Amino acid sequence: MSVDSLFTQPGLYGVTGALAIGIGVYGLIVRPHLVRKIIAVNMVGSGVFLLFGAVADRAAPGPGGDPVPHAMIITGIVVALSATALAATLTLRLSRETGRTALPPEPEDPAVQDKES
Amino acid sequence: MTAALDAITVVFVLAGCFFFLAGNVGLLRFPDTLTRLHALTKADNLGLGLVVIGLMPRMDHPLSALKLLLVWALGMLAAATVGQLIARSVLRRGLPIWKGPQ
Amino acid sequence: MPGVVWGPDVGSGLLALAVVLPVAGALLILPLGRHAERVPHLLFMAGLVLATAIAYHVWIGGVLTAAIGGWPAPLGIVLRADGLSAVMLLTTALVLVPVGIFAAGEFQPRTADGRESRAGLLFWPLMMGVWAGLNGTFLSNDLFNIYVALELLTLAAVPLVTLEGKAGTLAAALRYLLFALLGSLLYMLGAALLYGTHGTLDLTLLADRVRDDASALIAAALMTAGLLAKTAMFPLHLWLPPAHGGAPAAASAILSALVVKASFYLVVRLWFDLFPSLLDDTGATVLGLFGAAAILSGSVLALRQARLKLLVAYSTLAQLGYLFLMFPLAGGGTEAQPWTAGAWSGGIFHAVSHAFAKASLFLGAGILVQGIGHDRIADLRGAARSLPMVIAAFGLSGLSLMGLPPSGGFIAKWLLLTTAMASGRWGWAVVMFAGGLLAATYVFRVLNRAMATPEQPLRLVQPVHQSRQLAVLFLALVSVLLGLVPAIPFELLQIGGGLSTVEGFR
Amino acid sequence: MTAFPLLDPALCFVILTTAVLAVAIRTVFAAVVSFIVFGLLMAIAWVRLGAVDVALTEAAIGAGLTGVLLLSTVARIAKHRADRGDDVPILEGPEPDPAPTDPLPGLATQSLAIVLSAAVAAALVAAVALLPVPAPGLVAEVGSRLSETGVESPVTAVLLAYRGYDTLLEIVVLLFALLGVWSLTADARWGGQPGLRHLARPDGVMAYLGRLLPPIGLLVGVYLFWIGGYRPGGAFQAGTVLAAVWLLAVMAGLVPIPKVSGIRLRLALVIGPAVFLAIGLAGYPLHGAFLGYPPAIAKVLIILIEAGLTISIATILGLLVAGAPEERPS
Repeated sequence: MSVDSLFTQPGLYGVTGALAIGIGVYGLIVRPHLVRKIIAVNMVGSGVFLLFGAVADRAAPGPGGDPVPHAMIITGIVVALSATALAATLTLRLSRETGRTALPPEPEDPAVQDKES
Repeated sequence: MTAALDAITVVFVLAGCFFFLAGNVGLLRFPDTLTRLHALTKADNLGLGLVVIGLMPRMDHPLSALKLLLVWALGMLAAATVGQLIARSVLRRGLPIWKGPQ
Repeated sequence: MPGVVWGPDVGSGLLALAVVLPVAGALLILPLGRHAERVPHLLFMAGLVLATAIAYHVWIGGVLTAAIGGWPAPLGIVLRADGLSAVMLLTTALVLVPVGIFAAGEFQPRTADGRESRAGLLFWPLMMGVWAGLNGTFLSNDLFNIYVALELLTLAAVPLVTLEGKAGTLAAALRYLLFALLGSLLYMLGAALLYGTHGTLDLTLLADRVRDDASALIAAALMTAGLLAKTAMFPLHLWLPPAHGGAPAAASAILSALVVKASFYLVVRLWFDLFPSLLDDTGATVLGLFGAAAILSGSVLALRQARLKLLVAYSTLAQLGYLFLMFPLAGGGTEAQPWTAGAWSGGIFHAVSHAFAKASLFLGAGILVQGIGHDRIADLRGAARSLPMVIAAFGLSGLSLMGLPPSGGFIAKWLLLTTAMASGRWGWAVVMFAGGLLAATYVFRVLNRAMATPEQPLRLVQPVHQSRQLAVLFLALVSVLLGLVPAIPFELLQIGGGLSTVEGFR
Repeated sequence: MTAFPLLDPALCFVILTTAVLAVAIRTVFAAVVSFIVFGLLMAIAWVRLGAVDVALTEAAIGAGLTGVLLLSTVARIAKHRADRGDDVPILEGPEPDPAPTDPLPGLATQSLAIVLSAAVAAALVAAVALLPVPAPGLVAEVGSRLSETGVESPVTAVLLAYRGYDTLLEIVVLLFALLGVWSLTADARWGGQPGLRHLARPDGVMAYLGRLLPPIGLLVGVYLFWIGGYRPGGAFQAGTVLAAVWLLAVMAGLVPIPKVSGIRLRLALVIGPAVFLAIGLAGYPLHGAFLGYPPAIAKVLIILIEAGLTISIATILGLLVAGAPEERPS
């Protein structure tokens, strides 16, 4: 364990990524509005990518870096956008059909389900 | 030679930063949307232009310097258009407009 | 590299085709639009042939590997098929063919007035996407590539839930999507840490390099937590019943039978191949406790459901629980008493037999909805007389859920039980007995109603085509057949499995 | 880097501040704006980490397109609310969070969330500290075989040669996101046009911009696509720019948005993955493996793939922003 490594440039961005993930997880749990939840998931995603980018920078500091993680992060960003688009459209549809912009509380009551079919 | 170019860069970039700062102060302090727009677009366009001029001598190829100019031009175009659209929307919605100090 | 495919190693060349085929299918169906009617069925049949061919090559030649583009690991991505991959591939293909036949009665790309139908068209490329994601996951030997395959799986599976356009399914789909997304991000985070520690994401290379230390533990915990969310394992399970219970029957069958198994499959790969030392740890016990909680709570909730489709969905939660009992049961063995083998084989066998049983149950529930207009368990009287094949299939699949002979579920639970008892861990055995009893209660509750004689004969509101009923029966029969001839799948499963599978069935 | 020792800490601080804002700020609209700022700052962080390719992608897709999607979602939700008569338009009044119907989590959930997120963050910080020195990586391996790929940019070599299979699946993921969005169309509207309205008056500034910018945007897009073989850039960045130009032209009322049932549109959607797949299969006879490129023609093949991808990516991204069909087919 080397605490010193946290104070290098990649270490700093790695920690920033870690904290962004924490903030995102908190927002995902606590915020009911679905657009907020989508933002929170994207925040977690950005944190994951940043942490991965710090890993890439450690392998080859300076311009360039390790291109393998970079390519993966680019793929990850596009995948995150795909998921965001689907989630946003689902949210929109939910708001139009029900007027709600949040998920209902845990759907355990079968009667609720029965009404729907 | 390099020292002179460095001096140009430092002076212009710092000047550009000043206008960015001014624009943001205006955004925070001005009373209504239209005046804020005014502060933001004017100062940012000028700030961006000065930063671009400051960076141009540092490019290793004249073509790259031209690309920087293109960035400025596109930035101004975008700012002008968005400014127009926001201002129009302010008028259309009848949002409050500042009429001078009461 | 040239000549690899056309030479003696035909089997390796086939691996990439298992992903290419469904992707090409989706790309073909989309522009064909309403003219795409027959394409999916041809592809499903081709997929079955392909999966059989891959399994055959694994059977005769052992583990298959193929470096995509000729770039070997760690630079490139390697596809790898061992016995476990081959079994999962075959299971997927064997479930998809009857589900495709069943779905053809419901999803037609062309509407009655000759236009293109939204759900009728989109159902098929979405199925192809699920299929590509599954095959991609089962064959890939690269952790990041698996992440992309899992996302493909999610993005194709979620729209299936809402395909019928019912407002009630929107919230379920969103909850499913959010859980799945967070799950994949946690998984990817673990992968990033592994890359930072070992400089590769290739499973085979990693297996040599991973040490039993704190950084491996953090990576394993993150990846496992993410995959548990995607598998709908207790306590991250609440998204599953509304999503699986609300989707169209054919989609529910695929989601419950196959999609949740992909992330389970990965947990198995990680724990047995990458972090085997974790099996002796408290972590394995925690997974087992989650499994036990899932068995008991899922079964009790299934008992309380008024609708058949939801009962079946909650039963999925319970049955997924058994899968996670294999982790604590596999640990603590010695060379003289290899608990690992029995637990591993039992767990995998359960995943496979549950796939067939659950697909049959969901399709059967779909037929009931079509035939008698609802799936309220209380009003099922006379169903056995009107739709005998469906109720028979329900009974046969029920055997697997309860773990009664002769069924695949019996073999699986018997393996897990004997491992638990042989190693003297009675607690897990008690949970399994209790789960079996509860399953018997909810299965018989449905059968009892369906076999009862109604006051007036039940009239079908809509005729049910013979082929759809046969599809349901076929799946149920496979789940039983697995219990009658378990030796063949077991031998296949053991190929290339390393320490985990030795001494499996015998 | 040493000239401004505080630059990186300051940037990280601002990134985290915008992250907190995006979660904590009062209105949803403001949260979206905070998230966009967060994304742009992330792009700067990527430049600091020497990952210019990622910076371009983050700015264009992570902050730009995601931001547009979220903003239009918030605006359309507000429109639904206004149609129902239970709220005010979005730019003037805050979108309430929670809305009157949305339940807030209890104190127990909130404490759990704090504990959980803090634990995750702490474990990750520890994991970062535990990373080994010297750091392993694949820099040397990527460089040593670069000549066989025919491209000069290492990231492009990874994306389209070494790990081209990832990229193939990625474009398929993007396509399925669009199918998912389309699947949420009401049945009666299937086959119609997506719900992007053009808002421009024919002589307005928007229409003017819509006429002025497309040629420049087209040029930038093609440039980004071409430069990808040598330096940062490539199909995804180019596709994003082209999609933006297309949407601008649509919003300016210059070109109609196509119906989702059109055969030419469908072909544009699948051409990228189809070309990719076809070249991949040709790899069997040409180079003995799926996606194998013979070094002699590797560059041509990669350019072909990128060209197809650029078309499909631009089409898919544009349609993702446009949303599900809302106009009835005529």
